[in-house]
Amino acid sequence: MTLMTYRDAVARGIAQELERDDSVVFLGEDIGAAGGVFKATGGLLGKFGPLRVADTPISEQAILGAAMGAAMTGLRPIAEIMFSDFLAVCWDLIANEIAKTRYMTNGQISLPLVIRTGNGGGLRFGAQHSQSLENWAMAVPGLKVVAPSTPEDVIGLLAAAVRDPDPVMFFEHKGLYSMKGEVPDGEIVDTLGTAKVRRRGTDCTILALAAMVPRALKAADVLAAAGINATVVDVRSLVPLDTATILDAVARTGQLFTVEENPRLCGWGAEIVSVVVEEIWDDLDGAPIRITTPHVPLPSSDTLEDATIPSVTRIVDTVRKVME
Amino acid sequence: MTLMTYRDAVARGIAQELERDDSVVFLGEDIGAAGGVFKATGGLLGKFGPLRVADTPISEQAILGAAMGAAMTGLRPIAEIMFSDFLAVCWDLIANEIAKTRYMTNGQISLPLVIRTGNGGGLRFGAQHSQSLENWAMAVPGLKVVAPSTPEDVIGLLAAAVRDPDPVMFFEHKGLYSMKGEVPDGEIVDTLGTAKVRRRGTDCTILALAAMVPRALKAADVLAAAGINATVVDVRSLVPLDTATILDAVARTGQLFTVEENPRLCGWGAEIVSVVVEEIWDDLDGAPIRITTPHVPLPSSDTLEDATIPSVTRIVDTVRKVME
Amino acid sequence: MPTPTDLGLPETPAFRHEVDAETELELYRSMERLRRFEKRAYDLFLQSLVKGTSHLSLGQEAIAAAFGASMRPGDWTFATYRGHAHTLARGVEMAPIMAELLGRGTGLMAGKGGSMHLTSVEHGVMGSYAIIGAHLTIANGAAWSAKLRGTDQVAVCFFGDGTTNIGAFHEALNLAATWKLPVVFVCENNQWMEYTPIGSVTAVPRPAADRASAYGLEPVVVDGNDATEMYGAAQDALRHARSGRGPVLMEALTYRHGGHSRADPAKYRPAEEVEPWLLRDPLVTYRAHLVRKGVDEGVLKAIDEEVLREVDDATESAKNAPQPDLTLIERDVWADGSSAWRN
Amino acid sequence: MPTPTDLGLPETPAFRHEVDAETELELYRSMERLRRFEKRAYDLFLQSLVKGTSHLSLGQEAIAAAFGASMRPGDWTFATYRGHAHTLARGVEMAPIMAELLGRGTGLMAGKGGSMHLTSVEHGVMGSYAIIGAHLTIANGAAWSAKLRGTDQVAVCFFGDGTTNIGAFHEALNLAATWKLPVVFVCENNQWMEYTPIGSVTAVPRPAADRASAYGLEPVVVDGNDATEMYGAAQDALRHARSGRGPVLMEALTYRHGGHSRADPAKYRPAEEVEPWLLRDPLVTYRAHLVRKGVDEGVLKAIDEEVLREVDDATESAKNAPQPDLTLIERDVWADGSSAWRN
Ligand SMILES: Cc1ncc(C[n+]2csc(CCOP(=O)(O)OP(=O)(O)O)c2C)c(N)n1
Ligand SMILES: Cc1ncc(C[n+]2csc(CCOP(=O)(O)OP(=O)(O)O)c2C)c(N)n1
Ligand SMILES: [Mg+2]
Ligand SMILES: [Mg+2]
Repeated sequence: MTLMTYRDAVARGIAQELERDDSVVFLGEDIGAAGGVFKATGGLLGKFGPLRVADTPISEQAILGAAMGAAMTGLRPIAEIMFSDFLAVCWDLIANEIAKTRYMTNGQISLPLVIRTGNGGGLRFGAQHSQSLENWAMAVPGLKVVAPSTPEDVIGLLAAAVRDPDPVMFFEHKGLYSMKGEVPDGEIVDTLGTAKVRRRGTDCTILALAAMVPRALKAADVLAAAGINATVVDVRSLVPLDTATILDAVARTGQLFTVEENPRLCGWGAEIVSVVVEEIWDDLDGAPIRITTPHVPLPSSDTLEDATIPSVTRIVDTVRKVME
Repeated sequence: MTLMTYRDAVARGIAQELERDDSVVFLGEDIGAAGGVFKATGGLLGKFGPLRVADTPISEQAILGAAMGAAMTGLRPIAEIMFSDFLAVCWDLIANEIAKTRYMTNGQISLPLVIRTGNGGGLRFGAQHSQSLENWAMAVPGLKVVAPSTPEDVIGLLAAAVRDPDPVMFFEHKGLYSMKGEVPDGEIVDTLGTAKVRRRGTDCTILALAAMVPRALKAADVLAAAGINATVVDVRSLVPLDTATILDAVARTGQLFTVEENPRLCGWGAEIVSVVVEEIWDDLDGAPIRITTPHVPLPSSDTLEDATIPSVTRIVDTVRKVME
Repeated sequence: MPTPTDLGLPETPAFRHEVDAETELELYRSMERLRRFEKRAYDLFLQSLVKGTSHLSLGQEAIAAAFGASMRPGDWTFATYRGHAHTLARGVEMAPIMAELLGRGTGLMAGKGGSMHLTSVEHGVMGSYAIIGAHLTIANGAAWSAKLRGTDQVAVCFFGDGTTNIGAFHEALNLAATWKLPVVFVCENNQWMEYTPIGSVTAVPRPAADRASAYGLEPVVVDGNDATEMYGAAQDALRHARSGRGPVLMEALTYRHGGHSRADPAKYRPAEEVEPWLLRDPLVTYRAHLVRKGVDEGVLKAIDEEVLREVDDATESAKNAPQPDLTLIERDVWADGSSAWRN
Repeated sequence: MPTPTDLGLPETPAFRHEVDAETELELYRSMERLRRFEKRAYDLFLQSLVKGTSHLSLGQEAIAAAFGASMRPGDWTFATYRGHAHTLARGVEMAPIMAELLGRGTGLMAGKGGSMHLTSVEHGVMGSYAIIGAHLTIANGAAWSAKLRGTDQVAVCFFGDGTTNIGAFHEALNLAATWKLPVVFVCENNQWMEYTPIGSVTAVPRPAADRASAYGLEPVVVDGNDATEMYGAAQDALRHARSGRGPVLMEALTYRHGGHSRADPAKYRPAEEVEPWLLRDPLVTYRAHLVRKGVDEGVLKAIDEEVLREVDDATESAKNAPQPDLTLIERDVWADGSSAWRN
């Protein structure tokens, strides 16, 4: 076991895969010589050289096009889009090309590639550098979507993503980069499409993703002190969605809360609520409740931002109000 | 009253606004001399001249940037993005710039502009020219989102959109362009943020949008013959969402169905289901059920496409199975 | 017959390589295949047998044929929605293409892609892309992979004049030049972006060639209606890219005989513009050229007949082909063959 | 002192207009304001009072100052995340800018935008944009509106060398040139795209000027560290755009004194590169120039002191300003002041 940051886990995860498989390559802006704007890719250029760790111009479409063309001709690229907000400048490549090509070609073309990106708020970067955009990807058929909440999951899910034969959108949370966690030594490989129950409780189930997971866990501790015992599920993977684990957890407690960093409309929580009510209506004790960022762009000031994204207090208060 | 196509209603709606207000301008690819690829903008160039009806290069980012910059300096642009699928190439302008600028500038900048686009499937155009992408827009705070289902609504909602002080995404359905309907003479101005009850029934409520509205209405006729009386609500506006009309309709019947042309995950139906269960849980007789395109890109062959998008038969069968 | 200069073509041919007799006939056959296939596709569109849409390369055949005849088996083609020609020119059979246009189960992609997305990985046709610009960046990726894997494969990417004005064009060219990728960008300047003359929306007269210097590249302008010239240009470009000297940006001047897509009669184009170009029909002029050079007309006729038979057979087989199996709808989103988004 | 040629600057100054004494002092004061303000902002960042991020123009001040002194009240500025300088140079007071950096309620946007989105419509600062490329297209829109409304306003759009490689750059330049829009595109070539030298990711040596011909424009290269030269260039460019002759694409060569953002020490840049540029500090050299021309040092000192007082006052006022009201969170998504997505 080693204690390491989420940030260092990214570099270790990428290194693990570059080491293992010669066909893995890594490209993006400032990722090589500079070690990445979040310092999450340091040392890789030195170790693997400029052919396999390639600094690019500010050309997000060209980056993803390069990844896609390489993936269909024998490589397994990992592309970095620095901030997830910039997915918007290359969304055509993602939503129209990468996601649809296997289907449109009746399976002739495989695209084993990973798009890593820094997602989420909390760093006072303002509305254009703080969005939680995993739902954009979830809404597009043909993309797998992952968002790890711990350093160990970063490595394991990244390895799974690189080894997966399909395109995977890998949302790293910027607010978690400096978070530390214990990580087993040696190779780590996890499984896509699996949620994790982080805490078991009998009274209600809280679903959370990425930076909302530690908040949900803290909230659960507070709630426990107030006599409310919550199950907390780390959703981890939006596509494929581990409905088995989710439905089981919700059915056991009868009450569902989602904690979503995204602005409300069309968040992953909405989708899960619609699945839950369709499939386990009779197991529900009451209406599923969503805790989300209000449907606004994110303000930049620290005071405002903290009051916008779901906080431990907001989670606790919402759950108590419903459960009591 | 005049019987006119949805296609002709577009041209009439744009002409009505260009005529009324000198600050309204219209730009896009092939919209002028050619009258638009869908022949929905014929005659406008001749009537209003090349300064107010501007043909552009294939530069969707430049088109929307021009619209945005013009909107903040005194004009009221209508921009056409030919197929909604191409929103992906200019998504940054929409999601990051147009949607967020008023908020980020604390209200200093207003963006009265409309982005019209041809949306939806059924024309055998394949996965890159057939998507129903209204949910992409719905998920972004700062965008109003409209999708008319009749020629009269095209004119009225387009007028409302042009006169609105905020950015409006206007989704025209390609499959409806040749559909005819009665349209009142003279100026038509509708209200954004309003749904319309197209049919009243007592047994269940079907929510539908754009091309799914006529299908839902046909399904309701079939269901009526089988003794199931459905209310059909034409959602029309996703943002603002007319929750008053929707919740009222669902509460009266106790059973909700959504008919969504989009692939399943994170569709507008999911959002509405989550609102409905949160707010009128006790009025529900059973789980809300979503009828959507499966979560796949659209195939191009007629046989395949017809079996992918929700059909009258699929709506009827689903409703009957639940209601009987 | 209009002179090249009348049409704004380069004054002196720059790519007159010797073409051997066998290749000449191959070029002729290829153009004939493209022409006959697409004329049939147009008829079938008018009969509502071809569904959706279709974009023909009638008049532009010399470009696809020249590259088809010049590329090696491992090389990659990246085409657009106007991709029948480029797909056929790499040797893909007509029957599965025709079946795809008709949306049948025997189609090249079993009816899942349609006319705008023809793909045959087996033949190096790595897809036809229907959203302007993206595939230039994707072609780069294949070229990058060739470079990293140390093969001498070349990616050839076809696109139109209108495409030079979209952002992805710029990003792709800059990256290709900076990374010295083995990719050939072929701009088929047919003078029109759908229904709008390219000159009215472009800041320079030569939409591709006048941008070459922005990427440190040489401008290359070719008479795209002259198969001999195009063949020479294709040879040179492929050699350049294959030898590690980086990308080529070629502008081939040509003209669409018909409309942009579907049944578009292209009435918006002035007759004075259309007629001289029709006179420089690449197939007619190449045939005349071969005859002038002494090729037996009987040989050419035999080719014509073979091609016609191929088109007829493809038509028959497509018409009689079954509709695609409905289970295909939920197949092949993922590499495991499924479309499951949940467990 | 390195010569211009040492730094790759144009050999002969091309924009040496006569600058009157008043303007000289205005330019000096403006540069001094930019410099002192940003040095303070940096200190406050290190003290964690400035939150989030901040991108300084230290070393690049002559460019913003020259345009600030040359633009008319109705003209529009479009800036980037590196936009403190351009906002100040249009005459916006320091206090609300500083308060915005500190996230306070008295901030220029009440804390809702932050350092990267400074906007003061009142002063013609139509926004600072933090995603590379977009604002070039938006500046076009303002220029288009001036043209349609028949005013003689000009839009000036600032951006960096790295920005020339993104698609939106290309689309914006082509449209501006085709439509002959009154817009001035100012590329501040500070040699670095964040942490990557621009030359390593760009196909041409001059990322902007070497692309001008791709849009039928004249290449314009300016010594961006020479305020006199920059002022002349700004005058010429604005005159050109205002007179209906279409856009200008200007490349101003300069250098970032500090890191890309936040506390970046910019250790990745070789000392041989940094040092000569530091010697050509635009503020220091301009001061020396004025003194050489006979301007009384006392006058300059008085300006320095006034500016320092302005910075101190702004700092105090920002530090003492209240946090923004939490009700702002759900305000002003819409023009009616609300954020309601439902009734
Ligand atoms: C991003 C995008 N914008 C617009 C279109 C619609 N469209 C399809 S073809 C075309 C014209 C393309 O012109 P050109 O590049 O010259 O190619 P040609 O069709 O002449 O071969 C347009 C505008 C598209 N497919 N993608
Ligand atoms: C689309 C996009 N990609 C990447 C970034 C991250 N980013 C911010 S500044 C920057 C470098 C910009 O370089 P340049 O244009 O030279 O401007 P400078 O910062 O040097 O002023 C990058 C890559 C971004 N903001 N937007
Ligand atoms: Mg063309
Ligand atoms: Mg720079």
